[in-house]
Amino acid sequence: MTLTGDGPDATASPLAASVGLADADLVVMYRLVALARAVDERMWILNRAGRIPFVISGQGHEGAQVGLAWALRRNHDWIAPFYRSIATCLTAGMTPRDLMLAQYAKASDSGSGGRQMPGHYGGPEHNIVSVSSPVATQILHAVGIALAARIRGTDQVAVAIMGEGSSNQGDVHEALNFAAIHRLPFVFIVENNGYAISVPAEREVSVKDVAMRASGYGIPGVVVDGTDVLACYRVGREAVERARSGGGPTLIEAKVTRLTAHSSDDQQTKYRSETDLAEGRAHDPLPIFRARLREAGVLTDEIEAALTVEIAAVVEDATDFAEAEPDPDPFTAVDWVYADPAASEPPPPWHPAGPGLSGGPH
Amino acid sequence: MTLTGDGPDATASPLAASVGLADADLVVMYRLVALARAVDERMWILNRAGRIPFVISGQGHEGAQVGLAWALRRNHDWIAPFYRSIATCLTAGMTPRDLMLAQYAKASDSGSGGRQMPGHYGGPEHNIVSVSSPVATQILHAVGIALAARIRGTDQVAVAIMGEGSSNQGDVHEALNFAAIHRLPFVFIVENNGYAISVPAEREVSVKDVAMRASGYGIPGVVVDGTDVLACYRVGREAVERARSGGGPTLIEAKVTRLTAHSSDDQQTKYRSETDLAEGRAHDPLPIFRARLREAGVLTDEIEAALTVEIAAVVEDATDFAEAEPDPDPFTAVDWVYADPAASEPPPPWHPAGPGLSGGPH
Amino acid sequence: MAIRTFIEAIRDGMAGEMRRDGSVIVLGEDVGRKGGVFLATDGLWAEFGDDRVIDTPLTESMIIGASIGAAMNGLRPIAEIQFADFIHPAFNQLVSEAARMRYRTNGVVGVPMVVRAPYGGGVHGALYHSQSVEAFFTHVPGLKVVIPSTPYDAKGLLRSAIRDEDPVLYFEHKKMYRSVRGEVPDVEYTVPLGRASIRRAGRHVTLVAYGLMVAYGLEAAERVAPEGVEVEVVDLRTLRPLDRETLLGSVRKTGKCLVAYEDNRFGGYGAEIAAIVAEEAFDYLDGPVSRIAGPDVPAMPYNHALEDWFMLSPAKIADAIRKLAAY
Amino acid sequence: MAIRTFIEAIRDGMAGEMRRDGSVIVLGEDVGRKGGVFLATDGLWAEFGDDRVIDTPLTESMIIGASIGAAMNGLRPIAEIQFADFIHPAFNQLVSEAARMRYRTNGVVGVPMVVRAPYGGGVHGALYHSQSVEAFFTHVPGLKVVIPSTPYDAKGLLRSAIRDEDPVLYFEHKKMYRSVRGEVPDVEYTVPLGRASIRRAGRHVTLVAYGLMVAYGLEAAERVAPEGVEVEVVDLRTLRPLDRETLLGSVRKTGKCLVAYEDNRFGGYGAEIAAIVAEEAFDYLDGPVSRIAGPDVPAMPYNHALEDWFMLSPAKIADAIRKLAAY
Ligand SMILES: Cc1ncc(C[n+]2csc(CCOP(=O)(O)OP(=O)(O)O)c2C)c(N)n1
Ligand SMILES: Cc1ncc(C[n+]2csc(CCOP(=O)(O)OP(=O)(O)O)c2C)c(N)n1
Ligand SMILES: [Mg+2]
Ligand SMILES: [Mg+2]
Repeated sequence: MTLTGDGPDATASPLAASVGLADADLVVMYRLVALARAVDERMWILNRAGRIPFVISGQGHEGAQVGLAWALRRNHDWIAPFYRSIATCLTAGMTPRDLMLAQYAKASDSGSGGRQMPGHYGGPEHNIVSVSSPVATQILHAVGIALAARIRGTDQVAVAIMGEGSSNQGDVHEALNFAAIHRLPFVFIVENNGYAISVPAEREVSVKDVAMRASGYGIPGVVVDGTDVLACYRVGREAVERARSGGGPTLIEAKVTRLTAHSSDDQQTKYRSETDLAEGRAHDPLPIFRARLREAGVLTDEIEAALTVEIAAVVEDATDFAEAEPDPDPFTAVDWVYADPAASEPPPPWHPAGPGLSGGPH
Repeated sequence: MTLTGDGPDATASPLAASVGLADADLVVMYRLVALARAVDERMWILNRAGRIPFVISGQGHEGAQVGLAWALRRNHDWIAPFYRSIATCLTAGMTPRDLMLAQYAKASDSGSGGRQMPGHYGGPEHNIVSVSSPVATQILHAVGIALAARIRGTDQVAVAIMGEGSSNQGDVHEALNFAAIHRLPFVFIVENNGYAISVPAEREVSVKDVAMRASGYGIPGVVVDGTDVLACYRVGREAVERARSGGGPTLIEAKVTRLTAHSSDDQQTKYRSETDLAEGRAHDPLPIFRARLREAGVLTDEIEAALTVEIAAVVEDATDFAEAEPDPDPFTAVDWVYADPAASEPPPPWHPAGPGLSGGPH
Repeated sequence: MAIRTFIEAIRDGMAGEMRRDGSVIVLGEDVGRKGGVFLATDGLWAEFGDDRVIDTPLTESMIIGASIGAAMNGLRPIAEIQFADFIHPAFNQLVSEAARMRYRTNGVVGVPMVVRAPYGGGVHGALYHSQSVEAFFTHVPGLKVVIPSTPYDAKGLLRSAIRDEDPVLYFEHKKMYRSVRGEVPDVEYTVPLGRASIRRAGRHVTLVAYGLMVAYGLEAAERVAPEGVEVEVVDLRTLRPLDRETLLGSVRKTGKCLVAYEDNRFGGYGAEIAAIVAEEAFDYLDGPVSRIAGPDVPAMPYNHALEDWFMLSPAKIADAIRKLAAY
Repeated sequence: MAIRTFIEAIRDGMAGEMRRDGSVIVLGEDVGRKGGVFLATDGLWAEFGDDRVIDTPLTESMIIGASIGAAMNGLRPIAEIQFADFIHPAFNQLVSEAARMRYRTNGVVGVPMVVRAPYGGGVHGALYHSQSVEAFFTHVPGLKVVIPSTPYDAKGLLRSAIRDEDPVLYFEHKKMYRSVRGEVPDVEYTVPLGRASIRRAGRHVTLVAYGLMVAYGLEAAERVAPEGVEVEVVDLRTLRPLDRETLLGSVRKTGKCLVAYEDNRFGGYGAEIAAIVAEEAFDYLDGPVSRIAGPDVPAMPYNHALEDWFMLSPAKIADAIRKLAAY
């Protein structure tokens, strides 16, 4: 996903050069982190204002998400993300408008047409697999995608992403075993934020690092600091290259922090101490990445000012746009049970029986 | 389960002493291996003779089974075995008659009253959990048993046993994670015979040793040679002691060989080479254990002769006994859907409606 | 008598049984310090401690499988599945193991355990937090299935379920947790499994329902009453074992039967009720056994317009009653 | 026209589609070198190689989950579940994922895949190798369910299932694999999904069946024919989508309907058929919609005496026909 090339974009500070990128890449990456945060914060405001009934957030995860996703080939490689993957989805090509349409569940939401809950993104045109709620199922989809990529020779890599709590599900074991046996072009990313809702890591994962489980499958396991965006990129790139070149899967664990409650339905002060929360805030990737880029001279006052304005405008635009879009027509709810509308059962009695309205797309 | 005590039974050769047992223990252990084999061979004969429609066998696994189970407290600790656990069940207290009743599925089969398929043993009075067919489910039962033991303070250890193929099921991941978090008194035994029916280990387990997976849960993982009965005992004892004393679970992988086809429905020559089969036969635990005990002077011509006669008689007795027992009354098939017969649905029309015959135990 | 919400009654039922019987434990995701995502177990961890209120990892098959084992070794686990939609990873443990343990041991080994799970829609839960899953389990001999419709029953049925010797799935409509209140005695009482309750007597149409649909059905009955249609509302309460007598007795009286359920219509639990009535009350029927149920789309969509379309309502049920009454 | 066994027809169907379409793959336990425990895939590995015939680890959720992923990325997987009883670990992937992918993406992403599994009893398979599991899946919108009853249909329906754009569960009664033979054209043909077939015409009673029960039903029809009872046997072939027209057309003609299924009666697939008939053919009914089905015990016990008790038979079905005909 690198922008590196000829021309002015190719300028590379020592920091950028250390990971083989140009300064311009770093600015785009920073923008993605900041943009994801801004979209996310707006979601909470909209929730509090009663505009959207539910928010689930990526705040604290964005650095890892941008760094890791930067290693992928956009619209070519596959991503099976989870409900915190806002920055991942933006990096992979979704726009704030896409995200806000999903948040508002409007008819033009390209992921699900307003059928899915907020946070359940999907971007078919970017090879982003539609998120479902039962956790961890997506790892098997990604493995199957990788299998098809290998059989069909498409040179694609498939990535699955989830939290550390979800990584204890049986599907993860079955997926890693199969992917490792067949050395599939697959990368498993665990964003470890130390909690599964209220349950702290020591009560939900039996080891300190989920990455310790990799060796049990005969694949490399790497722990990376999720506040270090460039370290995430480096680790992601290695894994993606290994996958693409036939070296098999990698398990990457990014240590991140959950800056918000689990979701808008949760009250995290009930189970997290003030110290714990403060510790979390100290690991906010946004200010850390920002400081790093400023230190390296990549981020200047000028660039920052421009980004701030641009991001505010983009978020505003996305919100206004999504807000103004129409809700889905309720009678479209019968559509797409099957590809063939005739395969559907008859609609319920309260459904109009006009042409195109019973049991199929219209 | 040791017999060690005062009197003549306490005599210990250097071999026996090396594992803290008496010679008499070793003879009993040898008898169990040989008895399991003899019962097993009889099962195949009965199958070929058309007396029992199905056999699934423990041949090649018996050494590991006896050695490992010898470390348990009989009728106190719990075992959740699998369909090859003939020697395990004998060691834990079941008799050849019990096994043959199960094989013939007779009414007096104490495990299931003839309801279960051959090989699906159960011995409630010995804390042997009834075997079901879907593999690996029993690991969670054993973990739950261990949890109850810990909460109730019963000082019991729970063991789950399965093949290496089954160890890839999701339930195994979830079980080990939970058992490790709570340091439950639990031991997981994998009898690795290199095949899941026709699929060789390298296509079904992504690592050479299943024991390599233990570290991913923060528990010890041990590989032991399943032909070395006393090594199995030593490893089992350590794990059981660790479990009982609060040290948490252990994963033990015993390398064994499958001397027969997967079951009487399988033809293993279709997928195993003659070399592979010969290699398997070279790892038969029975002659290996026998030679070891003879070398150590524990097994003498006299003892062997006596055992041969006794075992032949016991197998004969078990077969005759089971063969002569009655089949279950078909109308008992409605019993025990629930503890309360009134909770059952009405029986089908072909079921007699007399008292005691509709929907409940009689 | 105190007025309690539906969820308070459930919580009281658990707490009461835990006080009465030291072998009762609670386990599930977030059931401890947080008290459950709906707060059904709020306060239990503080009262009963780590050993009896266990925050599990996010692994449903483990929650059910370990409960089976614990039940075999002397405990009476109450397993919470955070949302009924997430019971599916535990399907094998429930269907192959919990349901068959007594049968496969010829009566010797039982599995006394309760699985609680919030089900149902109309709460902006979307495709994966709205599902009705009862039909998957009412089909399985060896399992019992309870769905209460009042706080009184919620507590009394839960206590019976906990004391039962067999696995009981206990589904709670999440929309009722705080919106439904009712009188709940402070004394210890139980409501037996396997007995339906006639919530409203009527001569013209029998409406069979459970869970939230009982309230909707009663409201629908109110709506059609001024039109001269007298509806008898049968609240099944226990879906398995089914109280055939009450069901058939009512239909034999009214001659008309409408089954209302929120789940997808095709192959839903109401199909069995309709089939039983059609076969066993045939001679009494003055109209077709009818069903009003959730549409046959894979799950409840999120957007409120779509969700409203999916959900049954008193108005939709009233329409179905009118149609049947007019037959 | 060649005479083929049921299992040969299935094998031919797979091989034919694999030759026609390079995106069709087969995966499952022992499907490769061994050719499957029933030999349904025998020879495929030799012809199509490691990439297209994959021996998987013993992990059903993975088999289904990876098939979903592979289907999303351009393949058409045929997943074999070794016994239908072992599909339960994959329940979540089937119900939450395969069935809902198209719906949750508003039509954009489909999952064209087939899940084959041997089901049914009467083969000494005991509690865990005899199960009928169709009711769990026919209830799930988004899934299609096929159960063939003849070699001709087995091949033709399988080809249609493989070409279908949505997930199709294809259940094969294992007792029929070698005992049933029939004519199967060598030319390429398909049998469309969603169309029932009238296997025998009759005026007095409609017998609705699928899978092995079609053969038993035809035999039962033979038995009662000399008594003057003319039975019309409707073979559903596809359980979902259901061919309502053929079903209701027959019942409207005969006025009597008996549904036969091997699965446990309570909440089985036949309940839905009975409910539909009871509601939609009410005015035509001359007798109660009746069901003859497996007993409501958790599973088929092993001992032959118990198994015989459990299994339906032509004689048991004939008795049920007589009872209904005499109504
Ligand atoms: C199978 C399943 N069980 C339960 C839930 C409810 N649930 C949603 S998110 C979550 C916690 C996830 O924790 P983790 O995987 O660590 O991700 P995080 O939310 O911390 O990023 C739970 C229990 C679910 N979505 N799916
Ligand atoms: C869930 C499930 N899937 C498939 C099967 C069919 N099956 C029975 S045994 C077996 C192979 C088991 O291999 P392994 O665990 O290595 O044990 P082994 O038989 O080699 O001792 C299979 C696939 C089953 N019993 N359960
Ligand atoms: Mg987490
Ligand atoms: Mg093996």
